[in-house]
Amino acid sequence: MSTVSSGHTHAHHFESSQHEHKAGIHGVWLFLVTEILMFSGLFVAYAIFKGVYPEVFHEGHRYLDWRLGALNTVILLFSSLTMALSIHYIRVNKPKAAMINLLITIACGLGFMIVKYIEYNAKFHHGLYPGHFFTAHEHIEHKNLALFFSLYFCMTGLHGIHVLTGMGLIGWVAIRLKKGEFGPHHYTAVEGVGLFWHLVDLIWIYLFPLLYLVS
Amino acid sequence: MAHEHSTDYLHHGKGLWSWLTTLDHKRIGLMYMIAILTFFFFGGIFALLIRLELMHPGTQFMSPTVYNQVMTLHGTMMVFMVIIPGIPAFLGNFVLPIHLGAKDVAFPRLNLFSWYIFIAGALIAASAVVFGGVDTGWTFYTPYSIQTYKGTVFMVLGAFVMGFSSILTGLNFIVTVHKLRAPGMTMNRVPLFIWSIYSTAIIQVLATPVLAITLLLLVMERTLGIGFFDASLGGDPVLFQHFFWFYSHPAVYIMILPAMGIISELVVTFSRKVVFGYTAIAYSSIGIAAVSFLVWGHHMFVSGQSEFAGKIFSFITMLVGVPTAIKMFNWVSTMYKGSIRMDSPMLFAVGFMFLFAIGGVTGIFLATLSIDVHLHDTYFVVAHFHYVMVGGTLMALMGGIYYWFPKMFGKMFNETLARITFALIFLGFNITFFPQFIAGVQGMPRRYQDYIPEYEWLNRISTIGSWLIGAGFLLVLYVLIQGLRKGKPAGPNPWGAKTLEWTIPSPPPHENFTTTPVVSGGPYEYR
Amino acid sequence: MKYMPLQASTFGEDWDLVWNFVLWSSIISCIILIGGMIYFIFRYQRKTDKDKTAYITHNTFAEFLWSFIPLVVFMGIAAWGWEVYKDMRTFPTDALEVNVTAQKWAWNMTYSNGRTLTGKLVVPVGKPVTILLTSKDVIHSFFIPSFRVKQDAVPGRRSKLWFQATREGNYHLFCTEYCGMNHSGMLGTVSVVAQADFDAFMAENPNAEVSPIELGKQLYQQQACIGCHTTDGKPLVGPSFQGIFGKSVKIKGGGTVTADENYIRESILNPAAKIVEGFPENQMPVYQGALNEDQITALIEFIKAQK
Amino acid sequence: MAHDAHEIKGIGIYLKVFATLIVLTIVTVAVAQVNLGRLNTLIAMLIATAKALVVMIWFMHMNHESTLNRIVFGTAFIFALIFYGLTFMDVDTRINLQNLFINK
Repeated sequence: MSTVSSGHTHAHHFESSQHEHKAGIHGVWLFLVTEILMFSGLFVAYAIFKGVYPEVFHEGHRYLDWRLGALNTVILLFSSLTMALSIHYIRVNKPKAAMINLLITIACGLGFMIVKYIEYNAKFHHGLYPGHFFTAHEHIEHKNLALFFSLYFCMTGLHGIHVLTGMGLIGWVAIRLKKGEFGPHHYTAVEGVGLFWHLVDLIWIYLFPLLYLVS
Repeated sequence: MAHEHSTDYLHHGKGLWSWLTTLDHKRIGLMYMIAILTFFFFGGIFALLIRLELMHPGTQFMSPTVYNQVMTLHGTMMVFMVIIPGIPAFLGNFVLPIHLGAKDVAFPRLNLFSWYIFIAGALIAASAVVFGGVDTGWTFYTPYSIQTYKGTVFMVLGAFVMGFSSILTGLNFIVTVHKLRAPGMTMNRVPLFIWSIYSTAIIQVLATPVLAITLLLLVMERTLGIGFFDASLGGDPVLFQHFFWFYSHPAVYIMILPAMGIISELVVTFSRKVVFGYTAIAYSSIGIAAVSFLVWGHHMFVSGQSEFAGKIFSFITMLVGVPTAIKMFNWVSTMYKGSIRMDSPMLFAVGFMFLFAIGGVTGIFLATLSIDVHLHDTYFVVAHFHYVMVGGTLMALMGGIYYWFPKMFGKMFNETLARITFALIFLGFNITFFPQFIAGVQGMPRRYQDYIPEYEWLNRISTIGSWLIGAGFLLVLYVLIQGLRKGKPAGPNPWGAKTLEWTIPSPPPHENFTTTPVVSGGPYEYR
Repeated sequence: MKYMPLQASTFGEDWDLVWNFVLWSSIISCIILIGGMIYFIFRYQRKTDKDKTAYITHNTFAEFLWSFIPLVVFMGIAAWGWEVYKDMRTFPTDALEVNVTAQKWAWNMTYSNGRTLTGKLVVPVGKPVTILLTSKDVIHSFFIPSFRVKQDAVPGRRSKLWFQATREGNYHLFCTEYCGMNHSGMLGTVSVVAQADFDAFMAENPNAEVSPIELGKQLYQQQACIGCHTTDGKPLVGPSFQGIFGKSVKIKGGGTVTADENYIRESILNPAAKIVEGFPENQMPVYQGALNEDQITALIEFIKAQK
Repeated sequence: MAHDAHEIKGIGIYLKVFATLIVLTIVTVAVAQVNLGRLNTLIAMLIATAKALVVMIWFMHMNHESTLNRIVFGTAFIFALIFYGLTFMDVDTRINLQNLFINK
């Protein structure tokens, strides 16, 4: 078995580590494609139901606090910046600066999840649960409001799972960085995780106006 | 490391553990083979049971409750566990890197991981039987799937997990085709099997994620009652059908495209002639893959979809017929002025073309709006997709297994018996499924445990045919095992084929090629 | 050979024309393809292992022909299919309207005068009929082979189809969308009768005095109770009605209950409340709002009478 | 053995990109406070797309990425649009939508 690629050697079926890097990043892009199509299902459901029940969506968005949404947008955008910076620092061989930026990224992810937690809590407090746990039937104007919150929880929930996954992956590359496994010419994993993190940001960029702003 | 190059992949590492942890694409391919043949065995048993129950009207030995579960298990197993992974994950894994002149797929660990995901998904799906059963049919239409047995959740989760195996295999193959071709192996020199697997992989990567989210939403629908597909909560059951068929129609091409690739290889090798219209066959694969995403609505002509949508979908569906026709005509043209030998793989290839022609033209019936109104969800549809899936994909899979068997194991099977298996399967298939076209035209709906007496004679013929198919596949098993145990040494190139896998010993060495091959011409240069 | 079901609606003729065109063009193309293939197999059989073969890589003109000709034929078929389909979907304004509600596992027809029927549709010959479809529980599909019509009945949605019968007689009505256990038993009859007979049918007074037990029996059949509950003691999907009244039964999740009027009423209105041990859940539709008080009473009387 | 076809520049570009994104976020929030009817959705989506493009080009280095990867990533959006487009085509053309949804 000569396929184990530790340190800076490349697996036996590649010509060079550059070849391996290109194949790896290509694989990550393809993976991002699958992520986008997976989320597309939710976006299509959103668009179709918004077409059928515009008034429900109008009522639903009033229950969401756009300030918290905007705060989360800024947090995620900032984490995207630090993620990009950490790759930059690895490439100019400044592992310490890269490490700090990775840790800030994780912290931002954590901050995002805390804000999400506060938001979810407020919804639950009003009985605005997803699906048949929805209990706020007395106060609402439109009977299918539960549908909006099902969409809200599915979309932000799946996105939240991706944020958590991203945090885990960043933690993993941070540990490998500490072990000195990355250098200016060997940073495929960090770049791949970075692409994933930017995609998570990208999806939020659409979720924010769709859920919090559009009326 | 010199000693490693001298052993073939079967003897490179010993014991079960060396197989379970292998990163060798050839071994992973064989592991898929074992899993898939096992599932195929069970799926086949279910099929025979279904036919036996339907031999006469009324209940024979399966109550409606049991019948519906057996019918569902047959469908889900055959679709998600046999036909979708069948050719790409098994033969694709074995052949694709060698065809490209590569030592392995791009991500060997991911490849092994995909196999484990596949097995895990299959086990979760199978556990549905224990946890309350599942009787939705393989389509999981809402709202029935929301209301029926609890086992549905496990089956849906199993299909969800197996979907990831499919996605990752497709991703792996795309990167391999893009990045690991041998020097000189340009895209217009790769064998046609690669083109078909490549097109399949594109569909797997683009469509399967939508299946994932659809099934996830279905699970949420059952556990949380999110209401997207439940009319009583304001949702739309027809929307589920859009979601489901956005994946499942392209999935039909995940099933048939790899089969077409195998047929291209077989026809060329056994006609000993350069392929006719390489470019047309190659690009028609990509064409089918692309158009397959635009036609899903033809499953929904009577579902409450709008007339306008039905019209658009009907016209686009007809477009799929064109690249398919191109392939058929080009294969027949390849045989023109060839030097044809009807060895068992070629018999299956010819059988494929015969059955796929019928399967294909009946697809045109179903794509025609007004005709489909009558034929939708009748036995005509059942016969049509069995002609394509069994008559197409399984015939090609059998041809592929016989064709690459000497390469996989270095041994030859009993040719006479192999030809008999073809005769049994081909005859049995036609006897089983042709009457179903007539039953369908006469209006017999599908998924019926019982039927009115008018249809009895057709069903009786059909059931008798199914026994022939069953006998044929049992004989296949015998031929393969006998070949493994007592087969004569095959030599590196028993069929006189031209593609790269036949330039290396049988069975191939662990690293495929001791020196990376350099390619200087097309794949089928018979001059 | 008589392989097609009788054509008994105005769509039959046009439909069969398209069908025959597609059928014969399919047969011809299959003969060309398969025939050519079989001819080549024999004509170009391998003679020696050193046979030389022609080196023909492609022929642009031939390939253009066999892509372009199928394309034209396919588009023509699609256009023709659409023309016939358009007639099927263009609804006449003077049609007789019948509301059809599907449920597990029965077809309920309601006429404009309130007349209801289960499993049987009576329509006049030579007059357009529009069927307005919906479903109580899951998706079903309304299919009359002899009329060449089919449409899904979707819960929470209304869909429709129309036809004009051309021959008197009885025709099959199938459910073609898988709907669970008794899917294959969800059959019906379409009875096409002369206008005069139809008028007489409509004039019959369905609300004539009948005894509660008799009414209960009718409901037992119309509301599809009969699909799951026998009266001969054999359990099916649900318990048999024979001798059930007054009996003490074990229920799921522990405990027993006496099958008295109240229990039966509850089980009709909200079947999930107390399921008898050994029977599946979620099989019976909820009848809350579907039956009035008289009807429930009649059903209870009917069950009482099954000793 | 440098993987990177592009030379490494300073971090200035990243900071500029971040500033742009923040400005666009403020704009989209501000526009949402004004009721413009159907235009609101359109503008919000346009701004979101602009932000997405900025992230893709500079954070995800699309500007230095190979053509192949650009095609691959673009394909995802094309097929997501097909998914939406054809589903919407059906729902939008169902006659009297109001009547179809009984629960509305």
